[in-house]
Amino acid sequence: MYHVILGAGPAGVTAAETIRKHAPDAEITLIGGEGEPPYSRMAIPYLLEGKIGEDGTHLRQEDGHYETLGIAYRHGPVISVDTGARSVTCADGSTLGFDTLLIATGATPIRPPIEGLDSPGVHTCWTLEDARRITEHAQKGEPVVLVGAGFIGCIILESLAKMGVDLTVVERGDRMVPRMLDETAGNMLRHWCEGQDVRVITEAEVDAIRSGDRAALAVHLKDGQTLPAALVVIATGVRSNIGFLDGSGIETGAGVKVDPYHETNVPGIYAAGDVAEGINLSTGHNDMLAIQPVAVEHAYIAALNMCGIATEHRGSLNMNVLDTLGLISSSFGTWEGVEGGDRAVLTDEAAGRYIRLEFEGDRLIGAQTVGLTDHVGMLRGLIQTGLPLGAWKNKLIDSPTRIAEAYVAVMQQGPVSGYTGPKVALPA
Amino acid sequence: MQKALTIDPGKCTGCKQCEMACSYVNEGEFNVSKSRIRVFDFHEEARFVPYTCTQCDEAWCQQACPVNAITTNEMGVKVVHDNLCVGCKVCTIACPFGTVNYNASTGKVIKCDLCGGDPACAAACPTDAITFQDVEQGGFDKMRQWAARTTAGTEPSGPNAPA
Amino acid sequence: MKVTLKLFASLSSFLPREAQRNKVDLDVAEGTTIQSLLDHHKVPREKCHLVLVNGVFHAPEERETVALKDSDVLAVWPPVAGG
Amino acid sequence: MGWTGKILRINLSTGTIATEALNMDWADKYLGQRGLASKYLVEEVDPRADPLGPDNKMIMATGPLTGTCASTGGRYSIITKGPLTGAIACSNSGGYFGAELKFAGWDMVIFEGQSPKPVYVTIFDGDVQIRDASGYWGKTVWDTDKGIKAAHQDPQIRVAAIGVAGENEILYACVVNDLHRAAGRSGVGAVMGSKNLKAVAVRGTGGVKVRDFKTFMDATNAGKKVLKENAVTGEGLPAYGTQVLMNVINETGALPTRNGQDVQFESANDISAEAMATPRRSDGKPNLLTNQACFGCTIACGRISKIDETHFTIQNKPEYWHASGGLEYEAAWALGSATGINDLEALTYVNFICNEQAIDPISFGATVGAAMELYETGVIDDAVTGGIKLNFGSAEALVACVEATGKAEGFGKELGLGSKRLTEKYGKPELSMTVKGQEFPAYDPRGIQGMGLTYATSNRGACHLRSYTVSSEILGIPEKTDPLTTDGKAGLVKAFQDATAAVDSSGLCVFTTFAWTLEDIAPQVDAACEGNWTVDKMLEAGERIWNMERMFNNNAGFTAEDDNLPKRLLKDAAKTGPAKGLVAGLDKMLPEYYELRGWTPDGVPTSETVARLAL
Repeated sequence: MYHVILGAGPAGVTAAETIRKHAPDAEITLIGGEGEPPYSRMAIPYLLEGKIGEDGTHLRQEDGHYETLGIAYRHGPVISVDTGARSVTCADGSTLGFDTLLIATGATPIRPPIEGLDSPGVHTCWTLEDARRITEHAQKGEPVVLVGAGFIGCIILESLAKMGVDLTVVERGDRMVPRMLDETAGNMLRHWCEGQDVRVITEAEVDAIRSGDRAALAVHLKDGQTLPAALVVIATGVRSNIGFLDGSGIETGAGVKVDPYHETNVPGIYAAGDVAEGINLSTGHNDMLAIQPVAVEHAYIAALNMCGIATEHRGSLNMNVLDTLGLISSSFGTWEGVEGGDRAVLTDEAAGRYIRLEFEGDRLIGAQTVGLTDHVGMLRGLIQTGLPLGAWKNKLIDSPTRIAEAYVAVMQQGPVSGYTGPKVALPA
Repeated sequence: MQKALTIDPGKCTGCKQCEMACSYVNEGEFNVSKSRIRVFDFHEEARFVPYTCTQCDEAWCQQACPVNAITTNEMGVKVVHDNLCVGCKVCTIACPFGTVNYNASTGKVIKCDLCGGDPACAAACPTDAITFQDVEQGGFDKMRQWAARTTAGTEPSGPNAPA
Repeated sequence: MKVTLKLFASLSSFLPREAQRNKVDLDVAEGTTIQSLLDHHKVPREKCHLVLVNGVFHAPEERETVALKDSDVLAVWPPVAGG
Repeated sequence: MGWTGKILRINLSTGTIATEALNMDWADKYLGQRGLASKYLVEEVDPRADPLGPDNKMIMATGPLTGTCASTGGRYSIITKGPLTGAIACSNSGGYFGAELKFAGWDMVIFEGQSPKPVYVTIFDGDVQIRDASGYWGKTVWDTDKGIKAAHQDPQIRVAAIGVAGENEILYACVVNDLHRAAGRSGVGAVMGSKNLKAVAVRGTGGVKVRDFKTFMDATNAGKKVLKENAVTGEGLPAYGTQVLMNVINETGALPTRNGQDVQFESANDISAEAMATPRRSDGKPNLLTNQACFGCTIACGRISKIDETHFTIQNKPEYWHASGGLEYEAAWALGSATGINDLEALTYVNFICNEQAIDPISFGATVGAAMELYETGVIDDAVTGGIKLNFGSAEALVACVEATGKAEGFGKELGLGSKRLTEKYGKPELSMTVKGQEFPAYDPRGIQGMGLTYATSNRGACHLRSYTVSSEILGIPEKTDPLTTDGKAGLVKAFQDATAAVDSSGLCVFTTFAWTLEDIAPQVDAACEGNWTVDKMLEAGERIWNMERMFNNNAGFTAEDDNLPKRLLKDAAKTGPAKGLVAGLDKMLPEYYELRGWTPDGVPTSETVARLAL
């Protein structure tokens, strides 16, 4: 079998490795789009702040990792797919045939319709190349405007702040990370940032970026404000890389449409990661969940099916974790809750703590936290397993901080109760 | 032959010697708040439950790490490499067992690494509630079943699913 | 003659079936010593830590020689303590 | 190292919180916990101060081994001038509170003055605050514990609190931490109540370091091995707990029964460890569910019990249909044998209430025993008891008493005086089984002669934990002595007193000494902290501590006349058992004891003794 994988991000690499594990003799080619070794976009913020070098962003660290596994790695990008001939064509004109194909081409930043977006000093923050340019421009003390305070924006915010620039964030929504956190938590983040001299402007849109007098650039907002900027970073969301599939016959929406086996409408062609509309566990519907753990899950499922091991995906959980200048927040699943569900809330802004749990019946369906770092993955465990909480639900409504106890209790053999017997045998 | 931690809550007395041994080995002091193993106390049910990483076969934390900072060693143990960990915390939310925690004082994540093959918690446990056993022995299967339960809702979607 | 045997804590499993609440009344031959009675009931010697006859302690070296008398109460414990 | 080197001083009158360095010169002489905190108390509190007045202080103190991995290294003590006795008081407790205080970064906390209104104190690492407790005043320990954890949204907070009994200055109110571990004796909870201090809540996330980790790990591992291999600490205590003594002491003829009228209780086996482990007729389940360890303890003698849900005490109270701290020997004796009650489930319920309301079950049960004798002899009647039929053997009466005492209502207030004041009030002081105003515990000195001298000379009033000669006289640890003779007991008592004072100052539990000697303990202490702690130095510190406590009491007005026992024990011979015909031979032991101590015949340390111990 010849397996071709388009995209060398986490999904592509995981798929290649998984295929190798289950199909020792298969031929595997992994095609990257950027002329870099397979790397992780998630590591870019840490590259910017100097925590790691470019090597540190690489998805696999061992020398010759792909060669050792017999995975051919080559550069693309692929510009078209011929489903009839079962081949792909790369930008250099070369073509490759395949038995199975995985589309894991990820996403690219959305470029909002703003005048002056192509000016020098305006960058997205998505690729290693972007990171190199930002590092050039982001000088200590210089004014920097970050457009977008979504999840990715907030991660970049952390690095820019650590780089010591004079930072202003402009967000269209009414709070920071509106798609990840509610108003209370979003505003906690905002106050926290403001306390650390990061200016946060919400409910604001950029009208134009022109050359400025106080700095190289001036960012004009629709409300009339003007912000000086030596550098403007755009982080207003991403969209799937599906353009090259136009006319291929592979069905797409916002992303590539897949069935529960992560196969597209074309047999033998699969999709995974940010480019694929996989099943959202919380809704049961297909959805774009552009996060690394989901990309890896997709890839795993797709790869098994590509090897002929029929494996159905029951859904991925949307979740995020964010460190905003030391204030750590996370959200899971249906964090906004559902009608008729119950809620447990703890708000202690002074202590930088917030926990909001959402229940449907006596099952946890969503959660948000600020300031919680111990055992936080248990929230995923409870939501994903859907185990009934029983009496623990009300205990959590009283004290949401008892989440770890609740988890251990319900994960044990049934409810934790009853006679366990002395540690040393007693005569009857 | 691989060995694994086997936990029998029925034998635990809640003494916290495991937490102290763990923090001593890993942090150089007695500090139960930084232990990788934690004993949960269900007072009204007269039950104590030691809890730590089960070293999943194909671990969620490892798969979620964007920089390959968590690897599996020859004993099947998932080890965090501090030199590679950037502190992104994705593993902390990815692990459905909640056994990877962020340590703000180092900016890295911490998890049980079986102390390099000689787990201090098991050595310190006075009642054999925590033992380090060959994987063939029964306790390990029980642990695995317990672990599998966490993936029940998504089986076999996760990397932890039986292949 | 009649004596009472009381075995407590983990030793209670060595009491004959008819015993109730750690205690049994026995008919024994004159001259039965502490040790011979305990041996008869297979109470392990090393577990017989606290050996009282009518509440009075008998050291290990006396147990072979001290004969029980009619209506004596022999009570035995393994190593235990409290506070 | 071992110590954090920092203490907290909280003045509740002024609301000020100060931190200061631990006095390391004193630590070198008094080690920690009982010894060191007593030194602070002796230096800072007038021995004639009113125990319940603003001039008394209450110190919560840890030892150098508290919060380390030494087995049982989780103890703390409360040191104050005790209201039940007027003597120096030191009550030691386990659970997790002490270690948490150390993890928060503090060796001890000194509470001074009196708050004008109810408060509780939170110690969250370095963040220390005095907070309004009006919402907790009137609540039980259990509700307060739950409330504070919820209010601060941290289930890992450890709480030490008083109940209504302490608020109302019931003289034997105790302080309960971790729901069922108590700084139990001498009324330290009344002192806390007098300060309007409802609770102390602690959360610590720091670490504890020791002087030499490698040596320390070797020494503590060696110690744990000894505990594990010893049949008492390795098997007996975890399986049966202290309650195994019920039948032992009864057979020995030293089980004080019905206010000390008898030395054997015909129903002892009904309330024993063996009974706790036997499935009940009613529901087929045993009273005992499991054993529990305190922080760091590799013995785990604690009992966790669940009461039969159909029992009359809780059949309509589902809030008690769960497990909690079960009967220890002293509680089972005081609530059962001293009152002639054989209902194990009722005793467990009363023990729950004692924990929930923070009442010392020893003093409470013994006081009820005295009140029962007053009632049966017609000295008091239903008009006094508020209708409680206070007959020996009545579980219903005991339950009514504990509920009234916990709430400090009606006859409960009189019971709260303790047996000395209660019997004096009704003109029968000879019916009080107390020394220096404190009820004696579960060993009758007529059957265990050394305990007579122990009670008489204990610096905190009658107490078994100041020199547990039962260990030698009954259990043969470290070697068997004859319980019926007074010969050699003066030396035995002195040796136990000094060694125990040292152990109580280390952060360890005295129960380790069923297996450990100071030869096992000194290396652990020495590796933990500065001071070159040898066996000799520990014994010297123990003797110094004992004499310091004695001098405080002498200055408080105690004299040799107070080193006495109730007349009943001195005049009325035991009726049954091996001690039949015997009385407590205190007069034969006391002069020898004074001499061995280096005290005058009036019980005052001589100037040579004071100089020798550098007091």
